[in-house]
Formats: sequence, C-alpha cells, structure tokens
Amino acid sequence: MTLLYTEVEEELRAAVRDLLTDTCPPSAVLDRAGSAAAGGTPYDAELWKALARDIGVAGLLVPEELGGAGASAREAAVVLEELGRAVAPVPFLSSAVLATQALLVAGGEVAGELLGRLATGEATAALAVSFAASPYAPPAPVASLGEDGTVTGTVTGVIGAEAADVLLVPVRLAQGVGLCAVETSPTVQGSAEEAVRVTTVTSLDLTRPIATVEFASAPARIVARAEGLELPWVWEALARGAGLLASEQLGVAEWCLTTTVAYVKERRQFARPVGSFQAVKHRLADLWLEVVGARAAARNAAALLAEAPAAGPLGDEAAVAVAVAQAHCGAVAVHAAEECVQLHGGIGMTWEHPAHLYLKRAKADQIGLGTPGDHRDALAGPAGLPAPM
Amino acid sequence: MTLLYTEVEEELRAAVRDLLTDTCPPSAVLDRAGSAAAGGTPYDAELWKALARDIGVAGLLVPEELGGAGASAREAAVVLEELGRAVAPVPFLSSAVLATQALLVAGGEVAGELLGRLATGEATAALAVSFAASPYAPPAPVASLGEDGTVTGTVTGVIGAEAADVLLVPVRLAQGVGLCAVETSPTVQGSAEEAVRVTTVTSLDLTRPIATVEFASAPARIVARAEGLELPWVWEALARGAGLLASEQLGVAEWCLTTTVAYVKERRQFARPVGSFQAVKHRLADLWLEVVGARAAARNAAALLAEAPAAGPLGDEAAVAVAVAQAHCGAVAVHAAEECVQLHGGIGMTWEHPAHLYLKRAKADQIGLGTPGDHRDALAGPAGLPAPM
Amino acid sequence: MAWDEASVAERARAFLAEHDPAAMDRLEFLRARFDAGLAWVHFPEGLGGLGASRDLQAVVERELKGTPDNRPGRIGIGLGMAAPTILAFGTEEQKKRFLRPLWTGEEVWCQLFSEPGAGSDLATLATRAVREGDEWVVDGQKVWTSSAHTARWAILVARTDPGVPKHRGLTYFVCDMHAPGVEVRPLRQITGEAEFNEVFLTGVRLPDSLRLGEVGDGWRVAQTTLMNERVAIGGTPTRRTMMGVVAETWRSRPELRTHDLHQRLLKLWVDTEVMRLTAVRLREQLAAGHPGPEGSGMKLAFARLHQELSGLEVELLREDGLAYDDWTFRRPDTVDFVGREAGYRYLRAKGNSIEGGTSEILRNIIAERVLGLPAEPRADKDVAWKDLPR
Amino acid sequence: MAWDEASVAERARAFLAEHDPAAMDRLEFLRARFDAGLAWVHFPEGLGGLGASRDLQAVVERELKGTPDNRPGRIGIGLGMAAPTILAFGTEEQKKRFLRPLWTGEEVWCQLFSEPGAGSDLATLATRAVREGDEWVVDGQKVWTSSAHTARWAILVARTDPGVPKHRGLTYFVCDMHAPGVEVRPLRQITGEAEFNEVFLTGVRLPDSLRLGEVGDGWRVAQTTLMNERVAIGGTPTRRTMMGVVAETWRSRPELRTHDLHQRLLKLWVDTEVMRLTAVRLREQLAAGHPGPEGSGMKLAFARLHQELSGLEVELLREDGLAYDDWTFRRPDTVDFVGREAGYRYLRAKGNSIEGGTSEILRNIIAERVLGLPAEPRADKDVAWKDLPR
Repeated sequence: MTLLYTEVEEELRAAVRDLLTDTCPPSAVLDRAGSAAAGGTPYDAELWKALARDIGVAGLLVPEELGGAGASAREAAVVLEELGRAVAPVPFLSSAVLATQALLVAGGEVAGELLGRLATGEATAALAVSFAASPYAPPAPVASLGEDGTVTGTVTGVIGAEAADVLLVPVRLAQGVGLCAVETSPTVQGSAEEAVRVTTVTSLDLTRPIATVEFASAPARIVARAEGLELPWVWEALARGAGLLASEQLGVAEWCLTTTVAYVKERRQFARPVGSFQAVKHRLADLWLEVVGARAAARNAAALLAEAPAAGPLGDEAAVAVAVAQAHCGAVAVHAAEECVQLHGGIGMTWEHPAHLYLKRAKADQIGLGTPGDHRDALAGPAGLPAPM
Repeated sequence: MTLLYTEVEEELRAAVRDLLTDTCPPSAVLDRAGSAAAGGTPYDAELWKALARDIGVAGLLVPEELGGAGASAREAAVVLEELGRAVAPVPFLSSAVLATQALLVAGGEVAGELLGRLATGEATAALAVSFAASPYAPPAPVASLGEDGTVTGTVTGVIGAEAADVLLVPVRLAQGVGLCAVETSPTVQGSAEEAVRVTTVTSLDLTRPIATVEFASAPARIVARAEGLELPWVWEALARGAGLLASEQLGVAEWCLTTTVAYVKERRQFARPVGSFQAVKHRLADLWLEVVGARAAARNAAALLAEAPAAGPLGDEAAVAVAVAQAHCGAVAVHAAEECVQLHGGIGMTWEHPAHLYLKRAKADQIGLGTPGDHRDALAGPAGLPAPM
Repeated sequence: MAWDEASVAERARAFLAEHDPAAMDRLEFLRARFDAGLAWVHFPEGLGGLGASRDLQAVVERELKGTPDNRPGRIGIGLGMAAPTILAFGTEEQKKRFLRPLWTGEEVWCQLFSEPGAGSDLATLATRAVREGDEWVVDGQKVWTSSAHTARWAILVARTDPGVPKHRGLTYFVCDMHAPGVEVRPLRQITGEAEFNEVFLTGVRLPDSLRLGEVGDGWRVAQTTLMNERVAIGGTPTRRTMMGVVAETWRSRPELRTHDLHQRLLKLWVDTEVMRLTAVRLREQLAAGHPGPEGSGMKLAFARLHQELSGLEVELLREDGLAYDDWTFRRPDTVDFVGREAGYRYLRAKGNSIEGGTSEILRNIIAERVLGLPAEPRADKDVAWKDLPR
Repeated sequence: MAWDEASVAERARAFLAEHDPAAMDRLEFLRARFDAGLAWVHFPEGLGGLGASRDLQAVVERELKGTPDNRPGRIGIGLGMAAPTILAFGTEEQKKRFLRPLWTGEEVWCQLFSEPGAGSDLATLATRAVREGDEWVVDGQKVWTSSAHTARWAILVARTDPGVPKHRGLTYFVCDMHAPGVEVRPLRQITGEAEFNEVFLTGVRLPDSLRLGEVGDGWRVAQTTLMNERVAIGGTPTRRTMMGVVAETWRSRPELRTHDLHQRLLKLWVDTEVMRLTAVRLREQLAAGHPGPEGSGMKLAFARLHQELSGLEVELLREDGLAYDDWTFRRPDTVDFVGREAGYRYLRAKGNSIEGGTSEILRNIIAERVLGLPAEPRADKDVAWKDLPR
C-alpha cells in the first residue's frame, strides 16, 4: 500500500485533466451555473459522455467480468480530485461511486446487469437517498414496494437524479427492506402520467444541486432484499462514498489554494504584491499544511478502500481511514474556499469570479455523507476516547 | 449600572498599583517564586499586611457595621485586576473574596465576629475547598464534625491555606452539613500534636500554590448549618469568586499583552522591529480585541455581583454574567500568556523572564472555580440552547 | 440659544401643531420639518438643524413619532456619508443646494470611491479628472456602488495630479449621476443579487462648482466620509441578530443537535455576548466623552461572528442547508445581513470582512493606531503615483 | 564495489565473528565497528562508512542488534549536526581527527550558533573572531547550547568581517570547549530544568586548523548544519506520543470527561492521525527519491499539536493539573517532550514552536520556498553588518 500516486493513476489524472481543461474551464462552469440558477440543466451531458465513455471513468469501480475497468477506489479518487478541482457538473460521484457501490455490495443478477450498463456509460444511475445522510445513521426507507411491484414514495435531497436513467431506491417491503431499481426513461419523466418525477431544488451548490424524487407506482425491479430495517447496501455505499468524497474535497481545496496563491502574487496594494504581506503569507502557509494533510488523509482512505472487499463490510482500519479523511478534508475544503473568497477581496464576492462555485461546493460537501462532526464522533470508539457518561 | 470605572475605583486602583510597583516588581515575584519552588513561603506577608491594613483591601466586601469598607464586588474586581497584573503572591482572592463571601452568605454571630477580624487585617482566612471545584458541582464535604466538636478530614487543592489564621471547612454533621471555622494558630500548626496540618503541594502556579489541609480532631466552631447535602455558602462563594476571578484574569492578560507589545517594538530581527511584521501585528490586534472583550465581560460580572444581595442567592442575570466572564476571560488569559511566551522567543522560555509566572497563573486560573467549558455548559439553559438529547 | 431637552421638545410640538402630517403631502411635511431645524438638530440652523447637541435628536424623534419619515434605509449613504462631508467641506451654496433634498430623500446619493484596482489601497485609485476651463472631465471605473441606479448625485474621489505621491493628487467631487457619460451596470454577487453596481465614467463633465474641498485635498475630505462609513457598518443595531436567528433554528430543530455543534454554538453565544458588552461599554465611553479605541475592533468581531454563526447554521440544517432560497438576479433597495434564509446569510456574511475596510486592514489599524506597533516599510509614500509599480 | 543488502549483512556478520562484544571493552568494540565501516555506511570508507546507500544502515543495525551502541541520545548534536557538516566541509585531517571519537561517543559535541541578540535572524550574530597569525581570538556570548557542560568540542559560527553584509562576514569553526576563556552557565527554563546553557567566550584562542570551510563562507556551512537540525527536530519518532499520553489520561479518568474536552480531543486525535499520515507519505516520497516540501510543515504541526494536547491534558486533570512534579533546578542529559507529568509537558511544549526555527520562521519558509510568495521588503541584505540598525 502506498500513499503516493502510481504511474497509472497519474496517467488517468492527466487524461481527465486534459479533457476538463479543454471542455470545462471555470468560465464554462460559471455559465452553466448561471443557467442552472435560472432553472436550466445542472449537468453537462456532453462532458459526462466524454468522461464516462471515452476515458471510461463510469466503469472504474465495475469489475472487468461485468464490463468495467476493474480499477479501485484509488483511481476513482484521482478522478474525484480532478472533478473537484474543476467543480465539474457531472454525475460521477452519484452514479459511478454511490450507485455503483450500492450495486456492488448488493450483488446478484439485476445488479450485474445494471453495472454492465453503467460501466459502458450507456446508462447513468443515482442512489435515491439524501446526500445529507450520514453513513452512521443511514435513513430508513421512505418509499415502499407495492404488491403490484411498483414503488411509491418521495425521496428528498438526492444528487444526480436529473441525469439518471436508473434510480436505486431503498424501499420497505411487506417483510424487511429492499433496494429497487426504477428506470426513468425520458418518456415517463415529465409526462402527464408520470411515474417518476424529478424536481430540482434551488440549491446552495449550483454545480451539483439536490432534487426531490417522487415515485408514483413506478415499475421497479428488486435488486436486493434484507430482513429487519438495516440497509447494508446503503451503509456501505455511503461509507465508501464518504471516503472518496474526501478526494473531491482535496481537489476543491487545492484549486482554492493554488488560485489564491496565484492571485496574491499578482494583486498589488500599497505598491507591493498582496502576497508579500506576512499575515497573508502565514495564513496561506497554514492552509497549505492543511491541504498537505488532506492529501495524505484522502490517499489513505482511497488506498484502504481499494484493499477492502468490494462486496463485504468495511474493516475497522478502512472505516477509521474514511472517518479521518472526512473529518479533516470536509473542514479543509470549506476553510480553503473561505480564504479564497476573503483573499480575493471584493472580486471574490462577485458572481463572475468562480470562487463562489467552490465555496458552495465545499459547504455542500461538508454536509454531504456526514458532517466532520459526525465522522469525528464515529472515531471515539476506534480511538479509544469514549464520550462523557 | 456602568461598565466603566468610577473615580473611586480608579483611586483604589492607583493606590494598589503604586504599592505593587514599589514593593512587588516582577523581579521580587520571581525571587519569591524561586524560593517557593525550593520549598519557601509562597506568600508575601509584608505586602499582604500593607494591602490588607494600610490600603484596607481585606475588608472591601465586609459591611461597614462589621468593621469593613462596605464596598462592593466592583472595587474587589479592580484590586484583582491589579493583583493579576502583578501576579502578586498575596491571599486576597482566598481570604478577602472566597472566605469572606462564604461568611457573608452564611451570616450569623460567628461569621460576624470572623468578618470583623478579616476586615481589619488582623486575621486572614481560607475556604478549605479545592480551588478546582466548579460552582456548578461544588464538592460534598470531605471532613466531618465529631461529637466532641472537633473536625477531622483531609481537603486537597486549597489556596491561601498557608497564610490563613482561620480555615472555613465544609463538614458533614450527624444530620445535614455545616460550615466550620478552625483556628490555625502557629503553635498548633506544625507541632507534634498537630490538629491542623497545611502541606504546600508542588504547584504549577508558583505564585499561588495549592495545599493539602489535614484536620485531626481540630477544635472548631460551627458557622452555619443546613439540611441535606447542599452547601449554599460554598456555592455562592465559588460563583461570586468565579465572577471576580475574571478580573484577575483580565489583569494577567493585560500584563501579557502590554509586555509583549513593548517587547516587539524594541526587539529587532532582520533589521526591523519584530512588531513591524504583519503576522505579529495581526495576532496582537486579535489578542487586543479579546482583552477588550475580557474587560467588558469582567466589568459586567463585577457590576452585577455588586448589585446582587450579599447574602442571598445570585439572580439569573448575575449568574449569566459570571459564566460569560469566566468562559471568556479564562481562555483569554491563557491565550495572552501563551502568545507572550511565544512572541518573546527564547527569552520567554527562560526562568529569569517573568512571563512564565503569568503563564502558570493563567493556566491554574483556567482550572480554578470552573473551567471555561463548565461555564459555557452552564449557559446552555439561560441562553436557550439546550444540549442534544 | 442653548438648546435643552425641554426647548427642543417644545419646538417639535410647536412644529407639529402647525404642520399636520395627515393633512399635508409627505414631501412637504419633510421639507417643512427640515426648514424647522428638526431634521438633524446638531446641524447648523438653516441647514435642517438647530446647532444643538446630537443627543437631542432622540427628543425630536420621540415627539414626531408616527409622522412620515425619510426612509433612512434607502438613503443611508446620503445621510451617513455625503451629508457629514458636505457639511464639513462644502461651500455655503453647496450646503444649501444639496442638504435639504438629501435629507428629505428627494435625491438619493451614492459613493464613487472604490475601483477594481484600488480596494484596501484606496489612495492608489486611477480615475482621472482633468480640468478644462471651468469644468472637470472625468474618466475611470468605479465599483461597489450601492444605489447607483437610483442616485441623483454621487460623492466621487478622482486623481487630479498623477505627478505627486498618491495621497496628495486626489480631489473630491460631487458627481452628477444624470450627466452624459455615466453608465451604471449592476454587479451580481455570490448571493445571486446585485446590491452594488459598477459605474463607468467616460468623459463626464462636471462644473468646478461641484468640487468639494480644495484641489489635491481629496484624501483628507474622503477620510471624513470613510470614518462615518466604518461607524455605520460596525455599529448599526439590527432588530434580529445573527445569534438570535441561529438560536431560533437550534430551538426549533432538536433532532439536528449534536455535541459538536452544541459546543461550538455555546462558544459563539459567549462571543456574541462579549461583543455586546464591549459595544455597551464603548457607548458608555462615548457618552462620557472618552471615545475609546474599541470601535475599530467591533467591525472585526462582528464579521467573524456573522461568518461563523451563519456557517454553523448551514451545517446544522443538513439537508435544508443544501437548499437555497432564490438565485434570481435582483437589485434590492436595502440589505439585511440576517434576512432571507440560512444559505443567503452564509454567503452574504462573507462580505462583512471585506466591505467598508477588510478585516486585514482593520487589524493593521488596531496594531498601528491602538497598540502603536511600527508600520511596515512603505515604498509608496513618497513616490509619484504615476511611478508606482503596478 | 556496489554494496547491497546481502553484502552489507555479510560484512556485519563477518565483523561480529571477529569481534565478540561480550569479550571486548565497549569502547574498543565501537572503535572497531567504526573502523570496519559499519558506523554509518553512507560515509566514505575510512571514515566509519562504506560509501554505501544510507538505507543499508538498517541492515547493519539489524545484524548488530543487541551489541553496545554509542548512546545516540547523548551525542545527538555530534551525530546529527556536527558530523554531516565536518564530512561536507572538513579537511581530510579534520575528518580523521573528529569523526571517530564523535561517533563512538568519546567526545561529545555542542553547537554555538544562537545568541541573545540573534535568534530567528541568526545571520546577524555578533560573536567576533579576529585573526592573529595562525590563531583566531573569539569573543562573544552564545545561548541555547545543550550539552555545553559535557562537550569536548563545539561547532561555532562567528563574525570575521563586520564590514560586509551580514551573511557574508561569517566563518565556521570547531571550538575547543576546554580552551581558556570558555565559560558555561546553565540556563534555567520555565520547566525548572536547565537543558541548555549560556556560553561566554572571552579571548578564546582557536588555531586556524579548527576553521571549517573558507573564511567568510560560514553562512553556507551553517546551512548544512541547520538543515540537519530541522530534520532532526521535526522527524524524530518517539516511542510515546503526546496523543498517546493524553489518551491514557482520558481513559483512566472517566470522571473528568466533559463534552467540551471530548470534542476538542477528537479533533486533536484526527489532527494527530493526519500528521502521522503526512509523515508516512513524506517518507514514501523520500524513499522514492522525490523529497517533497512537506517536511517544512511537519515541525509546525508537531509544535501545535504538542501545545494543544498538553494544554488540554492539564485542563482535563483539574486539581491534579494544578500540581507540578518537580521544580528542582537540574541539568538533564536528554529531553523527552512527553516525559514526566502533565504540567512539565505543557510547559516544555511551549518551546517546540521556538527551538530549531520558530513557527513564524517556518511559515515564512513555507510561504516563500514552497508557495513561491514574494519575500518582504528587506533592508538588511546589502548593508554592512556594522551599519545595520540595532
């Protein structure tokens, strides 16, 4: 196990970064965010197609025998770093990480077939669970599967639903719980007799909004079922997703640090570069140290997730690595974005500068898949630091 | 009510400061601390006599009809600011605040007689309760009153006991609890048949060490008694003491800030005053703002304690003021002392510079009479911010 | 005469007896109130005041309670910044011309100081004013101008001599916002709104009679304006406080509470209370005639608290914190830092440490003016503005 | 020959076969080990090494495990700072003379760099060395010198030319601590102990043969020493960690736990783990031949964590935190930051952000060398040392 990047990972990063540099510069993201704010489509379908199919990021976590790349969390983490650095409006985290992880853990025939479609980029999926759900308290299903095999219920706070062809929704069964797959073909979505309705919520994060998903007797296939009320696929997907989200947060923080450093080198006040003022230098040095730590923590989480069995529960070591990475990176991304706005001065407060996109993403990511406080609390046991009685 | 200093208060401050400047410069405190560290007497008896009798600080809180000055917590707070600024090794907080407050709350004949002796400076008292006790969880009595009217038991963590002629000790009674007064005449203390033994503990705070007090069938008078296990006199003394301790912490913080500002103006590195470096300037500006807040909070606590009835329980407003003052000032004093050491560089780490006396006092005061965390927790109710369920 | 509470109250009552607001046009009432010296009693007679103590204004407000007001939120820049500057530096003609419609709200004012290249270092501003006979021709770009689109007049600082050090080559003007060459564009902020504007000045011709103060004395004149701005930003009491808003959320959503958030919230509650007490003490010092230096720190503390509290609230709200109320590109007349929803408060609070003096500049001011720490080596004090490195 | 793991292990085993530590004097064994090139394998042959890769030292340590060692804790300055500098800049005679007894521990070394007036700004140091024939006469005062009272030799930087800018007028010497005029006084710290000394140099005469490097080249030579110092301070793995110590206290005293402390402790646990992972990643980069800039930050993080954790422990302990273990004025041979009791740890940790480069200087280094931010305006670079403002 290494915390460094392998050559293969660096090649993957270069491919993703080249594509993003060409097709997803900050100005393009800003334009899309502006139109998303006015009710337009949040995701960049062209970019996603290029990423998913041409570079093949959609199938990174899918085993080769199911048509995927058979890569690991390490490679997915590198992709997330680059997507974070670009605040790219693509459903990678929602489809290729969260939904894919849920299917991998669920296993079985339906999951296999779906994973095959996801791997090729032919279809995109979303896990119909709130992005604000914490892996330590995954929500009970709010939808239910009727006797006629259709799903009914409303799930809020879902990311990537607008771009999804398949929604994976936890459901109550007559006995126990299950995970269902609901197809959202364009003819059904938005039609008069809509069985699945996806409504984008006006969101803090303009580049990855949340949506409300309403199922009204939507035809569904059962992917997996379990006794009781626990949803193992959801827990595992959220925990693994949280571990990988740390790499996205690292990418966000890195962009903010790099952009700020470049700005204060150029920006002059009092006939000196702002970056020559010691208070600014010290704050950026401290921030750099936080980002360096974020890289180590995110890499560690990715490396241990890569070693964890794809289907089984996470071991203690990997669970600790996830919690540490999230507790640290979640806060670092917000801090980096806040310093980015502040040290850009007035320009950082303007819509036309992309800093706010990173601030909004960082703040949403801080809530997503467990807050830093949730992840710290989860460490009390493994660290042997019990709470007060 | 005002948060400013009145003219009378400023005159009192000037008298105390003049005396301290003349007789208690940092070098003298350092010398005494050095000898205290080697087992010598921690308190400066001469200085205390001058303060207590000549300036009359011992009787500030004692009503005129009992021979005191009939002043209020406001004046005591001003004295504590100056004593904190000088880390003066005198038993003002232990005798003229904590013990005096316990007697004032207890009331009655014995208390009146004792207060009269304290007010003139003829006698000095100490409250035999750990300085680490929090007013929100005052300790149950660890000593007991025997049928023969003598007290037996061991109390740890007591401040000012070495200088005390009278120890006020909470005791278990056959029924209920009480507050006893035990005289510690020099002939008894340290003698072979010792009934009261005061042992100074090697302490972090060299200028106000803690002591262990052992009572072995020590003759005692009952000052007050109560049903149950609650000790109202102790609670009230600790709460009022905590409110006034904030002013001592303000004094400590002020000395640290002032001394550091003066040092960085003089000290040159890289051919510039260290205080011209922006990172240093910004840290000191932030610290200054904390100290300004500490003054407002400490004054507010003193003003509301001055308006509270001497004997009865504190009202909600005063209790909140005490908790706010402690929560803020306890942390500010430590922060100021830590910055003082750091910004003095190597010299701040040497025994010969007085900074460490303030660091040790500030750290001990952070623990004394409730930690900042205790005081914050106590605010959850009044602030309407209930804890998680 | 020396005014006191009784005589001011008497005058206000007399004014009311003669001017029934129910029977008058709103504007006529306000003009009459101005002419009666009851606009701002500490201004001189004839300029809306009585030459009385500033404290006595409260007496007027009490007596005239319920009568039409001049909607001070809408004309804050005129009242808070332009008026004191005009009073201090204007000619008699200027005072007569501008103060009455300013106070009645007939004429809205805005401020043309900041530029894209001159933020904290305002004195380096590049907008040029060149004299041509009795006129000045102004060219440049200003930014962060609130009310520019509704304003009749602006206070403007422009460079009239690039050949001297930056602080010395500036001149202060009143700018006619209806003059040809003035173009106002809304500046959208990260909240989605445009509270502010960019103002492009292209060959704008201003008569010399609109100059305020001497040629080259613009920096000194601007100091009066800025001192009033900082007081206004740091000290405005709002009905709702950020702590109050967040505490309401905390109380109403018990299921969202965690120990992490609780401990942080208690700390911020204490900090808020300490800031409140500091402000109380500061006002007492002012009232006692001993203004303390604490004012410089209030805006700093205020910005930090707003930012930390609003950030905590978004985190506390979890899924609701992922939502935003409205991204519509609007131009609001006024701003309420604690208004709207949590996401807006969070984003808007980011500006609190930038607008009206960044927190970095405020720390410099405290360090140098309050603590007396030495200034940093300065390369720009004695160099002609045109020769400064850019 | 190119050494590899097998051949080094073979050589160590051959050495052990010929030198039975049980049958030999300890010192003789160490000298023989040095002569066999097994002291530090990356040093050249004849100087205690084999000219092998530094990694292979671990092979030697493994093979010689359990044999007498040179008590590295006692001679850390010699091993960590003097030796690399002598190797890089010493003459052949100097290397031959000094390295063997340095490594065996026969001769203890100390460092005479810091002065009361030259802390962070070391290059401004004032200790003078004046040439008299083949000798140098040294006068000045040094401070923060550990082991000065047990040292045979010191590495010394002194000013040999006050007429040139401060970095250029320095020369590096080996100082004979037994020479007349060397006076060592213990320097008591806030912990009560004296880990360090003040060293007064009065007319100390050093032969020119003790000069290390060229005259005037002392700053460059000292950089080699200091680089090694910072690595040593930031990177030393200790058996017990501060987090481990505080966690033990937390576990053993359940009655002292509060939510305030718990939340702070969990945060520091995460920070500690992040620092550990950063260090792991740094070592991987070094091993891969790509030393990253992360090293500069490790000491910074280490100091902060030590200070916050030890401060929290004292607070947690309440009444026990009011006590201190021992104020006796002692001169300990070695220092253990996490040794003794909570109060000592708290006070000693304050030094972690000062000794071996203050945290302020480290932040400057990160900002300038890692982030490439511009240096501050410097007034002292090109001015003769004697003309600097004092």
